[in-house]
Amino acid sequence: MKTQSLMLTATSAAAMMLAGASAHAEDYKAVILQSLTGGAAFIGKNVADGAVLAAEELNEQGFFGEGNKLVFSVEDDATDRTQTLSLITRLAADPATLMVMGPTSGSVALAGANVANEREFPVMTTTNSMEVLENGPWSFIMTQPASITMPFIADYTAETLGVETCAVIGVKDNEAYVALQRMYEDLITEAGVEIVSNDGVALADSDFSALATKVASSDQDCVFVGTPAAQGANIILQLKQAGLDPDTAILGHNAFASPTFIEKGGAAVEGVYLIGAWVPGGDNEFSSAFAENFEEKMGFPADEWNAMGYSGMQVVAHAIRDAAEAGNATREGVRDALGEQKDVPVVVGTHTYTLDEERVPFFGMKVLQVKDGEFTVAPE
Amino acid sequence: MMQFYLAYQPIIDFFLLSVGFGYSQQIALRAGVFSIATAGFAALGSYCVAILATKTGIPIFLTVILGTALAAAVGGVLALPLARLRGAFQAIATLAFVQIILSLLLYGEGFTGGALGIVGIPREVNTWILLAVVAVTMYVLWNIGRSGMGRVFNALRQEESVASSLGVNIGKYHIIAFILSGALGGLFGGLQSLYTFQIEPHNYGFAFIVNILTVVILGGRTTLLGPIMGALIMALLPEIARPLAENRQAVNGVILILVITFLPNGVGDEIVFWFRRRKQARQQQKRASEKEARDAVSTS
Amino acid sequence: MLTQQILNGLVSGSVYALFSLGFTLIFGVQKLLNFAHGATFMAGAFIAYYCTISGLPFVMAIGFSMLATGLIAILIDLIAFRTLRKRGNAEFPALVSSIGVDLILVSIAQQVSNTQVLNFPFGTFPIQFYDIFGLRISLLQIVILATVAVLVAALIFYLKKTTFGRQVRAVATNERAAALLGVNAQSVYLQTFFIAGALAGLAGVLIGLLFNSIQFLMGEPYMLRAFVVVVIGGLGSVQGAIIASLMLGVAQSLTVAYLPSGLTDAIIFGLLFLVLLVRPNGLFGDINAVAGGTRQ
Amino acid sequence: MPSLHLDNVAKHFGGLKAVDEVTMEVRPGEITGLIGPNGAGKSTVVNMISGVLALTEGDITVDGVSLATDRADVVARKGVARTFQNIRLLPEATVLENVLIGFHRREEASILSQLLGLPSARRDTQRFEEKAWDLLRRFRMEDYAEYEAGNLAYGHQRRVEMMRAIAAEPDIVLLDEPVAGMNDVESDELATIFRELAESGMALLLIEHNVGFVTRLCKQVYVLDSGRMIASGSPETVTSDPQVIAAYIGTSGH
Repeated sequence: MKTQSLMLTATSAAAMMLAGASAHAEDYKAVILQSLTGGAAFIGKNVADGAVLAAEELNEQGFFGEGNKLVFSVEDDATDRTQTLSLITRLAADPATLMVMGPTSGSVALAGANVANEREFPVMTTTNSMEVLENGPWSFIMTQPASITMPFIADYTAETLGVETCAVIGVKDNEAYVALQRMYEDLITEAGVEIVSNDGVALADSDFSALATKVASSDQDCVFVGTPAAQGANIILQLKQAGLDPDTAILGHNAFASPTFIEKGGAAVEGVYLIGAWVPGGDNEFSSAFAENFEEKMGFPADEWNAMGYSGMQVVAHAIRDAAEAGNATREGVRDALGEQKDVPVVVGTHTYTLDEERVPFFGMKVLQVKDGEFTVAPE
Repeated sequence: MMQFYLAYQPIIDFFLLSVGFGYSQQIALRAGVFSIATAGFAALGSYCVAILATKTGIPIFLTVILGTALAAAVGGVLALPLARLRGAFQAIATLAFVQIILSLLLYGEGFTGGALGIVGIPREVNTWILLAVVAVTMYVLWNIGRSGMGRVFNALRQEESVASSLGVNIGKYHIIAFILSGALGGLFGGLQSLYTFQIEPHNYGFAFIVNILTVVILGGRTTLLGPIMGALIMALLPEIARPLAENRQAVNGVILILVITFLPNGVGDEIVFWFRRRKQARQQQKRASEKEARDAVSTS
Repeated sequence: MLTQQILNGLVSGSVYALFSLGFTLIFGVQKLLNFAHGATFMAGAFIAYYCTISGLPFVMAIGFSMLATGLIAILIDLIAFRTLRKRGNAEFPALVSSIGVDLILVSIAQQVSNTQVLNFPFGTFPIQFYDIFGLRISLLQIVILATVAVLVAALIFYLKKTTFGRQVRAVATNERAAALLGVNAQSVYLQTFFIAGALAGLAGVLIGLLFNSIQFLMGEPYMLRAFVVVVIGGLGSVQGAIIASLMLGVAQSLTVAYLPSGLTDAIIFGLLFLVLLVRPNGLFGDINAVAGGTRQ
Repeated sequence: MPSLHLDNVAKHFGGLKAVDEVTMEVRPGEITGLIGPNGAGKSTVVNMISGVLALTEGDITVDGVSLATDRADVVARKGVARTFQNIRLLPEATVLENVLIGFHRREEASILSQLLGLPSARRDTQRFEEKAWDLLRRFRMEDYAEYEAGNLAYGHQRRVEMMRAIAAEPDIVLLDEPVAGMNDVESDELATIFRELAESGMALLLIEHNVGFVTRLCKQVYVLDSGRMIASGSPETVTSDPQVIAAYIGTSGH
């Protein structure tokens, strides 16, 4: 297997050093706490799946040194804030647990961050909300905030495609999507694009006939659809069925970077532009190997969130190992190590993951386009 | 003990908040009002407190009072159109009320933060404050139970025509019930937002309605012990049944069906009724033996 | 665009009608709100989807799905309503237990689908568009309008002209009197639940097909819409439900098209409040929901 | 003490004249009887007086003050109490609680003092409880005070209804078939209580299917048949009226 041979070479030196440092086998305990059920399950479940695969692989490769391993368990907060609070409080009360990878996003992430800071317990939340960082030194975010990701697609809209008018369709009842959409609107307005209409749908909606007719019968150069993949594909399908001018550029953000998008949208999503940290199928040796291993294990191809979970676990593992190597495998040690991670090899973006001084993650984005039913890197 | 409190403190707090919302739901049902508006009241109270606490310098305790007053007032106004409705129509209309509140919260972005909600609410509430507020609430509800108002509520629930034949102005007491339900919903909604740092409309959706309804159905619709037992079971269940994590919703559903079918009064009410019956039996026994003694004296 | 939007609204509204008819039928006969109706609708879409992807011809998948949702509805009656009905005064308890059933069905669907949004494979139904008088209408929309029209007509005929219809109306008016006349109320209940379930199942399939989306939560918005429909139309009134469904469909299309989006729900539920204020029994309702000391 | 007047009262349901052109008077200190065969419209009359049904025509007054358009609770607060033909108790409440609710319109404590449990609210409850026990003893129901009303025997349930109706000392009491289903001993006991109530100055309207019971108690009897008043006067006059005899024989084939 490609991954493992690669990882072994990458880590064997470190592993040997570690073996010398620690005389006896160590267990490092961490918990993957995500929303496996409830409203954010479409993120949390996928992140957890990716993270579990990464943790298993790393243990198999002896990443933490001879005999050492990461002991991890997966917990579900059901996207319920009270359950998040109670789970993190309880996990914090167990001194052996070094950190939590999670919770997922939105109110559960913020609530989790708050308890974590109160109890001085490191958490790596999946969200990209800066408020989690502002909450205190113990809470981290795993995904890049909108201020880093959205310029990629906004610049592409305004400069590369050169559009002048745009219709925006977003989700009105999910804070993460609203934040991305707002950022996009601000950026393109700044770049001189006029927003001609702005509509919000609910996550549970599927009847877009009225909306599609409205947008299709008005005049604009581009339509931005800021929704989850399956829903976005469906909106685009209904837009096309309502007779949207085929020359109109359709754009979306990184939520579209999922095999689901192409599967649900079929021919209708041909030519759609999007940004993705994850190029499905992988775009270098490490990420292709991940794609292969993931599909083999799970039976379906990895999507953006699977890849994020996998990458996030790489960062977590590096931090824990760094802390252990520094002889400080404590919560404080892990927290400090987490904040200092630089150029960790990951399967997303430009393949390295770095946290800056403000602990904001950066790993890059790619503008993609659907071509012949596949994601390809969009023409510059 | 301290260790236990630290590990389980959020569960205890969650339990206390549920008890509060449970009483808001219960007071309506107790007066025969088929309302599920508690979610809407809670949303009003929590948003009022959150907005005032983050955007103005008003003292925190005052924001809670204002939130409570707002929800109570809205409850009173809501009662006016609902006074003419009964049963299923009341349930649907209150559900519509909750939907309207939620969509306005989503829509009024500049003011409510839309789907993002409001963040950075100061955390001013702890277990002891919650405990104190629940205790005061229980004292007031206890007074209601022993006063004419409680008797009227019982009458309205069981047989409305009897109440009106005795001079009870049904509309007036429905308004009182809605105001009380609104006040309690708003009060605990406000406390909740001072507890969780962040609120969003989603917190007061269908899941909230179902949870609070479950608390009251499971616990009982008439006694003070009802919501306490209901909230206790609801708080402990996810802890006990964590292995069933993915089935939690289904477990909730099964509980609702089983309890309403086989224990229609709820766990808490049944316990209270059992003690009450036992007391009655004792008193009757006592009276019977006294009578026997009297008879024995008079015949001798 | 206005006529196109009205057409969109009528198509959506006709599916609401299919959904709401079963709901209002159950209320008309039993005076109980079946909150699990939305989950039955969702189950219809799910069953047809899994039948289709396992190779069953689509028409058979629809038939099988309607049969299955009819049986699910009967099961709902047996589990959630039967015992409570016997005890009497079941209005509130039945609502609660049907919420319980709803939670269970949704939870099963969530696990079966792994929270993913599903859709019928491309080509399940031919995508064909016609331009008539400047209106863009798809073959699927035409088929849906026709199906709903035929089914509604058949249902009205069934209720008004057949023995079963008379029995249903007898039980709806007075169960005890109906029993004295030799009507088996139990069998009427089972039949109405079956019809209601099958209609909801079909509505689920059609919605899943029309909007390319099947997911475990799809019943919830339709359930809320059904409340609006049956209240405006009058709980228990078949004609009222149909008219109110079409009105709702059109009103919704028009609010999306011409008013600030995001307010649609507030407007629709606000409308419901207004109707209740003016006519507590709904626009076409004849049931006596009003009480409370006023002279009659 | 006020008296109750019905002046040319009518109730039509669509084309059906359930009650038509009924004029009668219920005087204080007396028991007035209203009899008639099943379906004669007796309960319709009670429901119109007590504010459940709207009048099609006519007027109902207490001492010249009309209550024809008042809601049921307003009628009750004006001093008109009633019992129900098909017994309506609070089934989950005890007998004592059922009687206590009868004192509703004598409540003095404000809502706020009830919420806060102030002394005035407690005094109300205390006062009512004492009076309720007096009533229980008078109706020989004190042993059943703690029973759930829904579990009582039929005759006892009737007594609870009556205690509840007279608890707040109304001026006028409408008794809708109070002795239906009781044996002779029980109805005699009640008859004594009715006489005492009348002697204390109340105006009692006794609605009965059973002619014998009414003629024994009442000074003035009205007879309804098919919604119309066919006779009125002393028990002797009424029972010898050929129209009344015909109505009873014609309709009661049992």
